[in-house]
Amino acid sequence: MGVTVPRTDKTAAEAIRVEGLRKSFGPHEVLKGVDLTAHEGDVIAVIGGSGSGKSTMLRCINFLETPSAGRIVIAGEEVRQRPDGGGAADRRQIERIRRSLGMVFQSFNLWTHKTVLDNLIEVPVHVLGVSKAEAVERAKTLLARVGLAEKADSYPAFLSGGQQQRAAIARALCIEPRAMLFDEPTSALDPELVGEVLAVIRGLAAEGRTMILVTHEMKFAREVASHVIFLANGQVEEQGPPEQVFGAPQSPRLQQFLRSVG
Amino acid sequence: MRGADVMRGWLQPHRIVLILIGLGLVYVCVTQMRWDWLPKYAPMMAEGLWRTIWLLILSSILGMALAIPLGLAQAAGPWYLAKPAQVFCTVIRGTPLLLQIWLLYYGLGSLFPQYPWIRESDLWPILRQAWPYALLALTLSFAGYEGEVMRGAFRSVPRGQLEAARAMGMPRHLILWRIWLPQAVRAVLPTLGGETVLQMKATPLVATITVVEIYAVASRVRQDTFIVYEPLLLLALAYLALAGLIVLAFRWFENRGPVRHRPS
Amino acid sequence: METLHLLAYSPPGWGATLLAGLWNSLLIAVGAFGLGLILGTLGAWGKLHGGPVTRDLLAMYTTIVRAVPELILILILYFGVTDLVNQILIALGHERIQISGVAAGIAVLGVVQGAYATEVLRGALLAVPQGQVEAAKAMGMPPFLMARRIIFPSMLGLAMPGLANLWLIATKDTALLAVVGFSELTFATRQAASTTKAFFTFFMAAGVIYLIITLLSGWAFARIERWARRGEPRNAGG
Amino acid sequence: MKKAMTAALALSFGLMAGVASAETVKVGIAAEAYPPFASQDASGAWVGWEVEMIGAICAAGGLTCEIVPVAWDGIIPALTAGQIDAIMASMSITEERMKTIDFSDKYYNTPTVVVGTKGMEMDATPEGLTGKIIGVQVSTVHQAYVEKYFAPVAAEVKTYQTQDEANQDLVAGRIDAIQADSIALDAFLATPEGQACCEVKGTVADDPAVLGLGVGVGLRKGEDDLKAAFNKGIAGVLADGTYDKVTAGYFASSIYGN
Repeated sequence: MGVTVPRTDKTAAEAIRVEGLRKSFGPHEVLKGVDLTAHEGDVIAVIGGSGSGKSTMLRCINFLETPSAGRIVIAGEEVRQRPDGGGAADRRQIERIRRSLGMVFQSFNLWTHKTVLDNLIEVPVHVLGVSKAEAVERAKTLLARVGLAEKADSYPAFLSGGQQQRAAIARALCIEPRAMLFDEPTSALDPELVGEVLAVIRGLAAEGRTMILVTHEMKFAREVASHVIFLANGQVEEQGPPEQVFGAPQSPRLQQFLRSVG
Repeated sequence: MRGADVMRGWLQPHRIVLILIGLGLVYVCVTQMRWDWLPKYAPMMAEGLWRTIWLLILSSILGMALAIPLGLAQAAGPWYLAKPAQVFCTVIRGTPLLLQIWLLYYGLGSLFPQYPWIRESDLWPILRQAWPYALLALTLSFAGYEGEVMRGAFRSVPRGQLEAARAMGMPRHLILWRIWLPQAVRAVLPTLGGETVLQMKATPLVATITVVEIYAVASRVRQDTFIVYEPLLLLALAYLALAGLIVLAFRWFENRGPVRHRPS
Repeated sequence: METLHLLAYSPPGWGATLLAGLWNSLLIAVGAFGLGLILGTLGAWGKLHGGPVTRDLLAMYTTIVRAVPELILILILYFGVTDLVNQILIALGHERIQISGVAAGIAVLGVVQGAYATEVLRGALLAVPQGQVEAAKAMGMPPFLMARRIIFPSMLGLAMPGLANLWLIATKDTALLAVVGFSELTFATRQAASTTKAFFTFFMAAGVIYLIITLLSGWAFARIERWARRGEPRNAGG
Repeated sequence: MKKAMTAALALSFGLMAGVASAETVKVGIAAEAYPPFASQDASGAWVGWEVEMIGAICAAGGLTCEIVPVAWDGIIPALTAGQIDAIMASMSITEERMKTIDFSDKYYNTPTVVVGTKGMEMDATPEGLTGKIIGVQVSTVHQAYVEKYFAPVAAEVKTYQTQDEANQDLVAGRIDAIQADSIALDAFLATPEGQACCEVKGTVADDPAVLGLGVGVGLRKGEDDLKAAFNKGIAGVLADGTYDKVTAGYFASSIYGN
């Protein structure tokens, strides 16, 4: 299924490719064969109603959920899976691949027993072997970028939701990922805090970072995405450039969905 | 899980193997160990078991009756009631029961010769026996632990419910009796079974002050016959069965209570 | 009381003997608590991630140990385990070994503590928010590092009240070793009391010592818990 | 974590492997005080006639001995389980015990008496003790004797972990009489409490099948070398006068018996 979007640079290298992804929870099949390709510099927005499988799809990309079937290829390297479908076959490979994908969660998931700064330097220092001074310096730069320089020594629980999510984005950036995965990054936030987080994501998009963004913010998706995918019932119902998907929706399902989110 | 599901849950292949191994062990225990003492001591053991049971039941009921005012005093009482109650609970919970039992039995006993009138009083036939001290020590211990639990339970009842009752002009004792206490008791009910098992586990300590309950009988068998493991194994089995009965009894009791709708 | 001089440190006071008993009690309590933590960690891990056989065996272990009085377990393990170890050694052609009272006490109480610790740690492990683990996974943390740097620290605060309780049980359970004649604090107290007939003085003194241990460790555990929960907003204690 | 586990294992094995050198004989005594034979003084040291005698007999038998206090209640299992190698805890040589363990020759033998509350009408016969509450130390020959002769007529027989506790309950008035070794009870009657409350009511009729053939060293069956060494030690202290010298420090006359 070729992706033909004007803003997508097809000549750029492939960053993420998903092929024939299926996922069942018990008897319930959530994903029924999803394909998706993100090239370097793509910003792909995934939209759809609740239960459409968009979060599950995102979590299958870095194997937080184990796909029931299908292939995941990150930067040309396929994730080797156990033949019985029990997950990634090679723990070291999946760990290395995960470190090339920065994930941002709906509920932030900052480590509550560590200060913001310690959250940022945890993986660089203890997994990547970066020197502590270097990691701290880099973390401080990133915190300044997301506007949290003065919160470095606070514990996450003492921050507002918006501040926590900005810190979580900075944490994901700390491992210098090739691509970013956003799992509904603003849906746990109070409405007045959404803007500050979107501003940070907008900045990252403008930098040309590769991103897959699962979101409910239609206006934002239309603004930053290079490509939009509408999931319904575990399948890609419709996709295309944002102007097309939002401006001239083809399928009745998408039309109804866009009316309902207004 | 009900009926067939329960059976299927139990009869997984590894369970069957484990059960067979268990039955094998039981068979070895029955055939290879010495049980010839059993007929002679069985009546004594039954009597001892009965003594354990009534000590447990009586001390739990009395202890709980004492725990309610102790908890209430700490949760809502004026300081001159709250403080002593708190000290009592701390002291009971902070010292070994064995020490408390010995203090009550031998400590008080050492005072009798100094105060001859004690032996002339009408209470002497009771005071000279060991079980009142055992019962007292177990009761105070249970009261100390449960007093702490009740304090939390009284505090856990939402303030708003009490305010609603007050707003409707309910008198204080009625609020306590009809609103506060029932909810507090219901809050501790799920943990009470476990607490009673703990109380059961404390009962053998009274054997050290000459109360002949089931542990004392088993010790007696060991001392008479020099058979060590068999009486202890039987004893462990008896306590396991007793613990099982306690848990079942409380579950039955809980299910009979009003149905509670708990979030999640 | 006219018998207070019996508490003096040196003879005719029994102070030194009581303190030696206290030292034994603390040694066993610390050892048993530590052994219990090790067994509890293994047990909790086994209950959550072990195979069906492991889980069934662990369920039997925790059920039996928590339903049978400690005193009986102490007697069974005290006589039985020593006997078993020696029979195995002799069968293998070795000499009998002497299992010291302290080692036996630690082993016995440690096994009991392990059963309770299994449940405490299992509960705490289950209570660690899944998101904390996922965030670490998503960043490619290896399992052992994740256990050490993320899971263990965040379960510490949750496990602390249960562990504090276990420690208090450990200190008080050492008194049960008095019944097998091991010279810990309660036994030393009884020895002193029955020799001098000053029952009240000695039992009270021992009670005060236990109480001091309880209060001190309560204070220490509260501090550790506050430290372990340093990342959480101070919601009303209690 | 792995390191901590290894350390803990090493520590526990280190503690357990307080492996005694083969020559050291672990002599078990009752951990509970049994004056004047064995009790602890205020400094925690063990003192008494039997404690001195252990030293003397071991020396004369060419043994290196170490005293290990064990709960009286579990002293025979402790011997058979190998926690101790010998029992010297005023344990009478009886048929019943011979089924489980072995004994050396006797090293003392004293009569058995009944002590009761002053002024209370009783003697050391079943008739005299009818309706009385009798206290006795658990797993002793005295318990066996009381069960056989007095239990059918007594109001109650109470058993105690230690003789001291039985004495204490007699002082408190919870029981009317106790039966025990005459020496042990003499020592009790010499204390102010004993003097104030109680007196000897008489010596019980002898029954060697129950009361035994005197006090000997309890040994595991089949350890004949050790038994021979203890017998040699006992004979030695009797022959060279050590026995009488030690005894003179505690008692007015010999307690070896006939």
